[in-house]
Amino acid sequence: MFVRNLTIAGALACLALGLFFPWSKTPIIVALSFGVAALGVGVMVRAGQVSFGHALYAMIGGYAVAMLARSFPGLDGVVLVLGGVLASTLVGAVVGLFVVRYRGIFFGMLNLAISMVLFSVAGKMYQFTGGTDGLRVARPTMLGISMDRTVFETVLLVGMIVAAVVLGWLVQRYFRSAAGEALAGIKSNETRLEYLGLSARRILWNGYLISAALVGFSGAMFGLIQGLVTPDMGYWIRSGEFVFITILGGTGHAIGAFLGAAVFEVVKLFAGAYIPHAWHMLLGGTLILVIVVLPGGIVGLLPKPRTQARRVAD
Amino acid sequence: ATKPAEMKVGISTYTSGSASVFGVPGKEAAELWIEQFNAAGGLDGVKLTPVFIDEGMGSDKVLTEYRRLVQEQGVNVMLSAISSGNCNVVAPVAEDLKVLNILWDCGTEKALENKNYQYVVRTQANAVSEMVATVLYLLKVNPDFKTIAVVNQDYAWGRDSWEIFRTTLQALKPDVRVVAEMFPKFGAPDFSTEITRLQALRPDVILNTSWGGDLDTFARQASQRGLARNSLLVLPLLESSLDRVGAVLPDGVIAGARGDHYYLHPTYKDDPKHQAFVEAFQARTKTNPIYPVYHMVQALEGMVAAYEKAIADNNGEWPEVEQVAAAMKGLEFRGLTSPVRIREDGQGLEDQLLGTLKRHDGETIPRIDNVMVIPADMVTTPVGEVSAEWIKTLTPDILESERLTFISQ
Amino acid sequence: MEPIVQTRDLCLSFGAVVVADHIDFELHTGERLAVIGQNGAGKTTFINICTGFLRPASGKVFFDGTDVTGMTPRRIVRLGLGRSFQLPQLFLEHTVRQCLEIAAAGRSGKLSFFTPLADAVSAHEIEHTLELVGLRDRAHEPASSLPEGQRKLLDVAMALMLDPKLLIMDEPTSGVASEDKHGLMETLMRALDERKVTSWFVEHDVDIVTRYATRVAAWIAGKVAADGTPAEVLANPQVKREVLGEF
Amino acid sequence: MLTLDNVSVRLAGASVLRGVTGTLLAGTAVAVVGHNGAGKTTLLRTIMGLARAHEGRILLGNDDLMRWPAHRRAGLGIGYAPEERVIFPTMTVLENLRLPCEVDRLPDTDIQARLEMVLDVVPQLGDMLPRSGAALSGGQGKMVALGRALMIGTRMVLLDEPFQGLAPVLALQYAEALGRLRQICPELCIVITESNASLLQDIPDQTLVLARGALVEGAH
Amino acid sequence: MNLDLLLLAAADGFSYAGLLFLVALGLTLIFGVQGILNVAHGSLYAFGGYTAVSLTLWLMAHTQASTPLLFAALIVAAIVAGTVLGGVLELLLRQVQGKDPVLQLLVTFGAFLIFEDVQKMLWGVSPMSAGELVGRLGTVDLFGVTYMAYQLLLVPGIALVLFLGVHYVLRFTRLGKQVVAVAHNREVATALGIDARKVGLLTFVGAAILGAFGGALAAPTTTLVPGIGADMIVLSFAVVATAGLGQITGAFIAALMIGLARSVAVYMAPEFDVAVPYLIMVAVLLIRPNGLFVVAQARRI
Ligand SMILES: Nc1ncnc2c1ncn2[C@@H]1O[C@H](COP(=O)(O)OP(=O)(O)OP(=O)(O)O)[C@@H](O)[C@H]1O
Ligand SMILES: Nc1ncnc2c1ncn2[C@@H]1O[C@H](COP(=O)(O)OP(=O)(O)OP(=O)(O)O)[C@@H](O)[C@H]1O
Ligand SMILES: CC(C)C[C@H](N)C(=O)O
Ligand SMILES: [Mg+2]
Ligand SMILES: [Mg+2]
Repeated sequence: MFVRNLTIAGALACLALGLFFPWSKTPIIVALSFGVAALGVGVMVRAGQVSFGHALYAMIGGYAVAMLARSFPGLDGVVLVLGGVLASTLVGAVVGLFVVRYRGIFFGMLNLAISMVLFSVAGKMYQFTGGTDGLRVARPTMLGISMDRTVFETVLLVGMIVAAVVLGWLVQRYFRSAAGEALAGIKSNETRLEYLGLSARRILWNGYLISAALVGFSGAMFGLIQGLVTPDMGYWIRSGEFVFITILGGTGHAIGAFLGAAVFEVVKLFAGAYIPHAWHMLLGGTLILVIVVLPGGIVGLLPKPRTQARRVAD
Repeated sequence: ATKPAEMKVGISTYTSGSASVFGVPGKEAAELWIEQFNAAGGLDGVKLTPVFIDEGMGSDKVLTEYRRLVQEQGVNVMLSAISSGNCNVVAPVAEDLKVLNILWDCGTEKALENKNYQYVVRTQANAVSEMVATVLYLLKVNPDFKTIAVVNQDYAWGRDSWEIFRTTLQALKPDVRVVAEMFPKFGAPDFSTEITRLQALRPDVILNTSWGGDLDTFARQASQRGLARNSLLVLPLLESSLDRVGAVLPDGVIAGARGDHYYLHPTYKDDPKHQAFVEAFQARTKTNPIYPVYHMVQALEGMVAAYEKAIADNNGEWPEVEQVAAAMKGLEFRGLTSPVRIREDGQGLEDQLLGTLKRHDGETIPRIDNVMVIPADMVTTPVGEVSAEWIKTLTPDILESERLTFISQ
Repeated sequence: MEPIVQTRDLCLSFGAVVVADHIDFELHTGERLAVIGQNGAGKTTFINICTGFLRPASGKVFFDGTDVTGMTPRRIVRLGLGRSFQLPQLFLEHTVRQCLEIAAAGRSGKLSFFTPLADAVSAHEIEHTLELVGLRDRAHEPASSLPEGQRKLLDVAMALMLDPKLLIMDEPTSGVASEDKHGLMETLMRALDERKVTSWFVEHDVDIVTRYATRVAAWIAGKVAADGTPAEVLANPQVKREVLGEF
Repeated sequence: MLTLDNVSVRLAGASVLRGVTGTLLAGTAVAVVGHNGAGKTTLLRTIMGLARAHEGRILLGNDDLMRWPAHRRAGLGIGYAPEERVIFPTMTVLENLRLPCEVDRLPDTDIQARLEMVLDVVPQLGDMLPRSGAALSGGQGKMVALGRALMIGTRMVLLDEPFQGLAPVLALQYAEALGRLRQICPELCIVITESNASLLQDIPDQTLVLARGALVEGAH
Repeated sequence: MNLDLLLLAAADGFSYAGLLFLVALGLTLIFGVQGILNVAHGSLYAFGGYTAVSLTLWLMAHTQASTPLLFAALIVAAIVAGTVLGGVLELLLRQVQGKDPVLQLLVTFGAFLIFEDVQKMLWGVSPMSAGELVGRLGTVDLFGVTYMAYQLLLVPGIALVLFLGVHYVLRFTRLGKQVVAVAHNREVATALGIDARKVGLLTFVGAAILGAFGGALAAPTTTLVPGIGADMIVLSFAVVATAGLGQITGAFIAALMIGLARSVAVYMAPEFDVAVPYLIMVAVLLIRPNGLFVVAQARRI
């Protein structure tokens, strides 16, 4: 209930802000796309696995959009985004087969390594990827309508808000579903899963697909609004930021990702305005503070639903 | 339009990262020039305020910041960018946002060629003029070399400039063999392995069009390891690093300045306007001006000239940005060195200065000597043509042209 | 009738410790086997091998007629095996109820991605099992908050949710208060009989063995030293000496 | 020697020891029996300071152990042989044995002396000394762990499930070693945990039975 | 590519591997003892480098700067940077002791972000370098190719010495044995009278100094710019993961593999020189899921 109101309030706030301060549309869309990415990373964190390479999927989503737009001019924006999601999901499916065999540090490191491979290849394959300069994404039509900048941005904003809400809701459903709870089971006891006749790897792989798709979507949207995709989208620092947002928001509830993203953006804006050369510092400080004082992340502060009754020492 | 109280000018340059050694002087030049200009009454009474963007943050952050300046701060003239990568990125966006964007330093010809933008112009030459000129000079001073290797930065400029250089060479001296093409990443901190490979290959000529910290590092490591002993180094952007690395470089290295910019320019070193600015700059920064300084001034002079023309055409009224953009085309103005003309396609025509390092008695820093100033029209793709094609039409007899003459200091 | 579990010449050792020493063993449907033996004799390890958690160095394992040697536990479980553990294996971050729900949901092999867990399983069935192991009043507490004894019960209950053909329990009553032990075994065994589940449990407590087992096997240093009716085995001199420690 | 006064321990929310009270006398062998998970290991870990008691006191002689940080307690003459042996694989058996004394900065002569004593108690160690700690069977590991505990444990040694995983023959040797130990150091207080009391046969003078973390009066 | 080209590549590979190893060594030590993957280790590399440059420049300005003095400056720089940052990190990590390793890792990530800005504040954002020492040590010719003695001999030499040194310390000194004990089993080590906390702090600072020394050694040959730390840390992650976490010899081998592979790549497949280390890591982990030098053991149930 509380969460629902919070969601509605948040969505409206984004919309209002975007309409009254047109320049803020882009930042808001970017923030939301980071939220969606964190949502994806959060899926892995539910299983106790932290990926330091998920920005890879944002990069793939983005480049897919850019390359499609380049090789098939006139392709509709919606199609491009779908293309981006598809691409990242496919890569996720393949990479997933391999990484779900690893846990903990190795899971994190492997994702990191794979993302670094693609990051550096993207930076080198000048002919295909535009190298470190990246690729431009010309503004596409949306649902067949070609529009000028301001309209386009508004459409994207609305689309992004809706997408964020829907995805958040779906992911929350997933967290509470059998598959989702089993996923969380990987964190506490894989042996038991095996002895329930369930394949931990299979469950984790499904989760991995979902997270790749989500992050891919965020990348695709990021590419569209920026009109530019660069390898930096896949650099490990970006992955780190995603994890950062995830932990900041907490994985107790899907909305955490967006709360995290909001705080992240606010901190960044604040720092940018008042201590421009120390925004990393502020971010780092916030992260450490959150970890020390509320390990459950921001959602830890939300009123608890019944099923998560506090633990009692017998 | 109504005349504003002050006019913000957005300027993107490198103020962080390895390229900042190149970008910061540009920034200082802008500040100095604008101070002087405002002191002298400003633009039809309007004072200019520069707002800087750091290209060192990477393209997508630059873009975000660029949009913010235009959409939030309402800036409508942008000087951007140094990096060709960024130029390719901002040009279309400028067109989209309807702001006048002056490409103030970047080289890639692709940013403008056949794009017929309304709002985007370049107040200096492009990679084609710069590279063709370099080849001409190289062939003049060293007509018969057999092998060449290249070490360029891995981004638009490094790639495009090599592409042009290679095609030009093929047209003018087809028998040269390319023995290695290396593209270390932009801002690479160390070139040891590349240098080892070059030493193993011993090419007659080594081309390196990099700049900023990258060029410094390469020049330092190369001369420490005596790379110049077996190969002729051709560094078309050396002028911009000369004061920092000149001391370690041997005489004989071929140096360029992307345009005819050199504070010891044989024809302009005593020109009052040039001299005055050079002194002011030296006084302010304790360093000699390098060519980004000249490009910055050129961009600002061009912008102002265009505004004045537009105001005149607009019978005294403050012009719309479209009018200014229009005024830019066909504009003829002078920065600190040779005059520049902006063609109807927005591309500037700028002569090219190249020379060879030579120490004058007792100096630790060599000078650029045996200078040749190559006229822009000889080495620039005509309007509407595609550079890649045009270059192929060049023939060796261009080398015989009597317009190619050496001036020595 | 054919055995539900059968091993042929099973061997495994950890470094120098031989934990399974050429074991040929059969368990038949309907039996209630109690396994006794010293610590470290290899009882748990034998279970681990039979259930696919460990690979034997040599030898074969058959479950319900199929050769399951080297299969993953998951696939053997799918053939109708349930197992509880000496050290309870729980989803410590889930509530007691959720632990059982996950078990029930897993039974079908297909997990829904959308329906909430609670709606995906029969509430009545969960209630009934909670009742059976007396965890009803702690249903909504995280499993991590249970004392060792109740962890054991939950552990067994999760295995039970799969309604398996064979239920293997590794020391189901260790850690359970001695006064509750018998009550627990009573209900467990009744439940197993209702469901016609063959059972095999490791137990150190002799009177529980005598009371509830139809057959006893004594493990010593990786070998089945004695196998037969409780009376026979408990009377076996080697067993007396090395397992029960009587003279 | 060692007095436990209403010691209670809680681990990860589960209370593992509940008001354990008892006295362990010098020169006695005390068996702590109880099923898996009864709290035996935790009791020993609490004495060593590896688990924190949230109430109660532990007195060694008459100074309060709780005031000593875990790493200082070995220095007080308490040796500990953990349940899962933990012999450092990159060191030789000899190094493993000497380690606690070296950490305690004992002069080399004393170390030698103690080593002699330990070899008297556990002669099997003699020919293992140069071997790598990695190359030991479970049983041998137990032996080394015992030896290592004796090296530093001048007042008491805590042996956690020494017989677990020991083949009967090794178990016999181990029991004999304990017998010798009692002759050689009559003053030593030996604490042995075991989840299967019958294995101890006649070693202990006193038996504490733990069930669900609480002491049950009288042996079973 | 023919044999002597390979040798030439190897020569570059060694000096690169040397630096890589120093950083990875620190990283793997910390992991071995604290079980923490220290993301901020890259900052140590950067700070070591910058401190070295500042110190060198100062010496050049205020003394005759004899060669030994310049070399000493590198060591001092490493010790200063390592001790300060290492100390700060250790204090931060105390706050999350015993918490989920992921949280601990993120704390170091937070610290990394902070250090990035501190570095920019202290040394600015324009490139810095102090190549003096390299010039002093002169050049060596190999197959007619001129190398800087500093890169060809000194750096790999030092790396080798430190490798053997660390081995010796861990194997034969009392402190070393305590470190090993704590790394293998913190709890039992404590029971044997080892002050795991103190040992932890010492290793942490020691490891930090190693990381910083990597930076200090790199300073004379490379140009320092913001972000080198970030690039270095991922590389050394690759080394450490390839080797198997906590494996020192492993780290040494892995650093060599990666260093060589990378410089060979510059000859044969320049597009991939950056990707090569990670490709190697992925390949290795495919075959040995816990890295070259680690064997997994079954979980007890
Ligand atoms: N770190 C821990 N966190 C939570 N519970 C723990 C922890 N360590 C032990 N326990 C629980 O405390 C209880 C006592 O454990 P302990 O190891 O002392 O039993 P034990 O008598 O030694 O058993 P065993 O005979 O198997 O050695 C067990 O139920 C165990 O699950
Ligand atoms: N994964 C393992 N790695 C090494 N040794 C092991 C492993 N699992 C068990 N062991 C050893 O194998 C022997 C048999 O262990 P197991 O758990 O089967 O004994 P058990 O009969 O179940 O004893 P308990 O009655 O205490 O449960 C023991 O010595 C144990 O230490
Ligand atoms: C500094 C200049 C050489 C930059 C180069 N012209 C480019 O386009 O990036
Ligand atoms: Mg067992
Ligand atoms: Mg125990």
